Amino acid sequence: MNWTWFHKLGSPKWFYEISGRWLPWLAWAAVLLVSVGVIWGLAFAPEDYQQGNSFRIIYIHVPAAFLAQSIYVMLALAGVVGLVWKMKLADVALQQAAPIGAWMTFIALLTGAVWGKPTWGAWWVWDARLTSMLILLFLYFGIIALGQAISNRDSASKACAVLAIVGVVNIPIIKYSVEWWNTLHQPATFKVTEKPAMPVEMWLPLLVMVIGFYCFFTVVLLMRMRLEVLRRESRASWVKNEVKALVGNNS
Amino acid sequence: MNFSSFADFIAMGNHGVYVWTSYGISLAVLILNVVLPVLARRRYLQDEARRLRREESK
Amino acid sequence: MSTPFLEAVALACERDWRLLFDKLDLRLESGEMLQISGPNGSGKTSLLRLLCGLMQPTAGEVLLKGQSLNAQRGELARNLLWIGHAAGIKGLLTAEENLTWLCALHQPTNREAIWHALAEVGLRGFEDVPCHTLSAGQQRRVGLARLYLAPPPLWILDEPFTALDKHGVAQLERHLAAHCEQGGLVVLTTHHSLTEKPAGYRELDLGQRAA
Amino acid sequence: MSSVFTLLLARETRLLFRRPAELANPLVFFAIVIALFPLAVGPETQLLQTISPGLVWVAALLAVLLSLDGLFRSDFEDGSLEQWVVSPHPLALLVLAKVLAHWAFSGLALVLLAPLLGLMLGLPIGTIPVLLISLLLGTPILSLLGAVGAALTVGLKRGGLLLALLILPLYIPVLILGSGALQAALQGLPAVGHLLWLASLTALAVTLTPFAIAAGLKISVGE
Repeated sequence: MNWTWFHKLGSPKWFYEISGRWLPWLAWAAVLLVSVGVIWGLAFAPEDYQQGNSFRIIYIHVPAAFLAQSIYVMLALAGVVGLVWKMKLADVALQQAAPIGAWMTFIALLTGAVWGKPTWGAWWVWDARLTSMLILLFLYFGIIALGQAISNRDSASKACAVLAIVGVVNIPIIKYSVEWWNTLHQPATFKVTEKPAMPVEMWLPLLVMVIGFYCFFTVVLLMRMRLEVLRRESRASWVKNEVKALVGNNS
Repeated sequence: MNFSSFADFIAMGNHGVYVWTSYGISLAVLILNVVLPVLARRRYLQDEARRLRREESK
Repeated sequence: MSTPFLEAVALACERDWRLLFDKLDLRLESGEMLQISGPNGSGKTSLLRLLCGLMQPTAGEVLLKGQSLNAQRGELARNLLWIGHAAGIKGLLTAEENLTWLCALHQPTNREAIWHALAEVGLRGFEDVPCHTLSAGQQRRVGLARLYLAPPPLWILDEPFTALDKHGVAQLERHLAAHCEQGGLVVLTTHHSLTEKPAGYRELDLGQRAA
Repeated sequence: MSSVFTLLLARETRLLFRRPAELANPLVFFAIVIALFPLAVGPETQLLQTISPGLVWVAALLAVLLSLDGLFRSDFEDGSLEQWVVSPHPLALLVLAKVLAHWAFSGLALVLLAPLLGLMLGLPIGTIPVLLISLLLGTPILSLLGAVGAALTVGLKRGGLLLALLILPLYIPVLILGSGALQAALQGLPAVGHLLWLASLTALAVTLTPFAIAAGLKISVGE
C-alpha cells in the first residue's frame, strides 16, 4: 500500500497551505449554517407541547454536547496517530482541540442548567446526562492541565495522548455507570434530553445546527493549529518566509 | 413564523429569560473561541515583526 | 565498509525550544572508547540518553548493528549497560541487594560474584550496609561494581568519575581501557581528561561542534 | 521473566518495610477522614448509616490517591526507572509487580481496616462482607488507574494536585459501583450484580492499565 499521502498529511507545510485554502470556505459555511439554524430554531420551529418555548435551548445544548463528546474521541484518535506514527500534526491537533472541547462542554452544561430551571424547577439536577457532561469537563481540565504542566512539548503531547486514550476507554464505563446510578437513585419521570419522536420541523433545524457546530469547530481548530505550526516550525525556511510576508502585510 | 408579534418572540411564552440567556452566553463563548486565536496570532506576528526589525538593525 | 556496532545518523536533539546539536553522525566499532566532552548544557547527557534509546531524537536515528534502535529494543537491552547520573541505587537497600536486583534485570548472578565485584571496587565489608549510610563516592562504587559482573559489550556511562577518589579514578580508567582492549565499546561523558587511553580512543567535543 | 516479577515483588516489599511509617500514613489518613464526618454532620446513627457507603468509599479513594503520589517518585529520582526501561524485560510487567506490591501493603491494609471503621459508622454486621469484597475488588482498580496518573506526573515538581485532577474523574465508576453495592446491602437487596461489575472492571484494569503506566513512565523518563 502506498503511504505517501499519509506522510504528506503529516507535513506541516502541506497542512498550512491546504488549511489556508479551506479556511474561508469553512468559516462561511459555519456562519451560514449556525445563523440559519439559530433563526430557524428560535423563530420558526414549533414549540414543544410540554415544555413550551424553553425547549428551543435544545438547538444549542445538543450540538454542543455532541461536539464535546466527539472532540474527546478525536483527542484520543489524534493521540493514537501521534504515538504510533509519530505524526507531529496529530500532537498539535490534540493540544489545540482540548480547550475547544472544554468550552463546548461548558456550553452544554450551562444550557443544560438553564434549561433545567423551567423544566425541573432547579438550576442543577443530578441528571445522568448533565453529570456525565460535568465529568467530561473534568477530563478536559485534566488534559489541559497536564499539557500545561509539562514543559517539554514533545513529552507534553505524548503524555496528553496517553491520558486521552485512557480517558476514552473510560468514557463508556463512566457513562453507563452514571446512567445506572441515576436510575437507581431517582427514577426519572420525565427526561428533557430524550426525545423519542421529534417532528421533522423540530429536528431539521437541529441537524443544521449540529453540522454548523462541527464546521465552527473545524474553523477554530484550524486557526489554532496554523498558529501553533508557525510557532513550532519557526526554524523552517518556509515558515520564515511566511512570517516575513505576513509581517510585511501587517505593518 | 411561529410567533404572532415581535414582543411574543422576545417573551418566548414566559421562558424568554432562560432561552435568551442560554443563547446569549453560548454566542459569547463561540465568539470568544474565534477572537482568542485571532488575537494570539496577531500578538505572535507583532512579536515576530519586532524580532525581525531587531535582527535587521543589527 | 562493515556495519558498525552503534551508529548515529544525522542526529538532532532539541530541548525546550533550544537546538542542542543537529546533523550529528557517529560510527562506533567494537574496541573503541568515545569520550563526549563539552560545556554544561551542550547536550552530553542527552546524547547518551539518545544512544540508550531512553530519549527519542528530534531528527535522525540511532542504529544498532545496522538496524534501527526502536525496532530491536530487546537486542539493545542485551548488549547495553547504562549507568546514568543516578545509578539506580536505593538508599534503603544494602549494596548486595541493590546489585542483585540490578543484575537480575539483565542476567541473574550469584552472591559470590557480587561479593567479588564489591571487593574489586574497594567495598569489602560494606556488603550488608544500607546504601544511604555510605558516602557519595562509595555509593557511586556500588553502581560501578556492575562493570565487574559479567557485563555486556556496550557501556554507556554518564559522568562515571564523579565523587571517586584518585585511586578509584585510576582503577576505573584501567578497567574501562581493559574492556575496550577486549573488544568492548565504551561511550562516556566526563570533564576529567583520561590518562589511561585505549588504542581506539576518540573524543567528541559538543561545544566545538556548535561553535 | 516471571522470576524478575517475583524478585521485584520481594524488593518492593523489602523497601516498604524498611520505611514502615510511609505504609501507615494512608491508613491513618483513611481513619481520620472517616472520623471527621460524625464530628461534622452529628452523631445520629441513622444519618451516619445512610451516608456511610459513600463515606467509606470516598475516604478510601482519597487515601489511595494520597499514597500514589510518591509511587514512582523515588524510582524516578534515583535512576531505577531508567534501568527498568533499558532492561530486556517488558516494562508493563515490571510496573504490574510494582503496583501489586504497593496495593498489597496499602490497598489491602485499607480493606482490612475498613470493617472496623464501618462498624463505627453504624453499618450492620451483615453488610460487612459486602464492604470487604467491594473494597477488595475496587482498590486494585484505584491503585492501577492512579498509577497511570502517577507515571505521567512523576517528572513534575508538584504533581500531587495534578494527579488528583487527572485521576479522580476516572475513579467515578468504581465509586458508583462500590458504594452502590454497599447501599444495596444496606437496603437488604442483593449486591452480587454490583460486585460482578466491579470484578470485571478489575480484570479490565489489570490487563490494560500496565501498558498505559509503562507508556507514561517511558514518556516521563524520556523527558
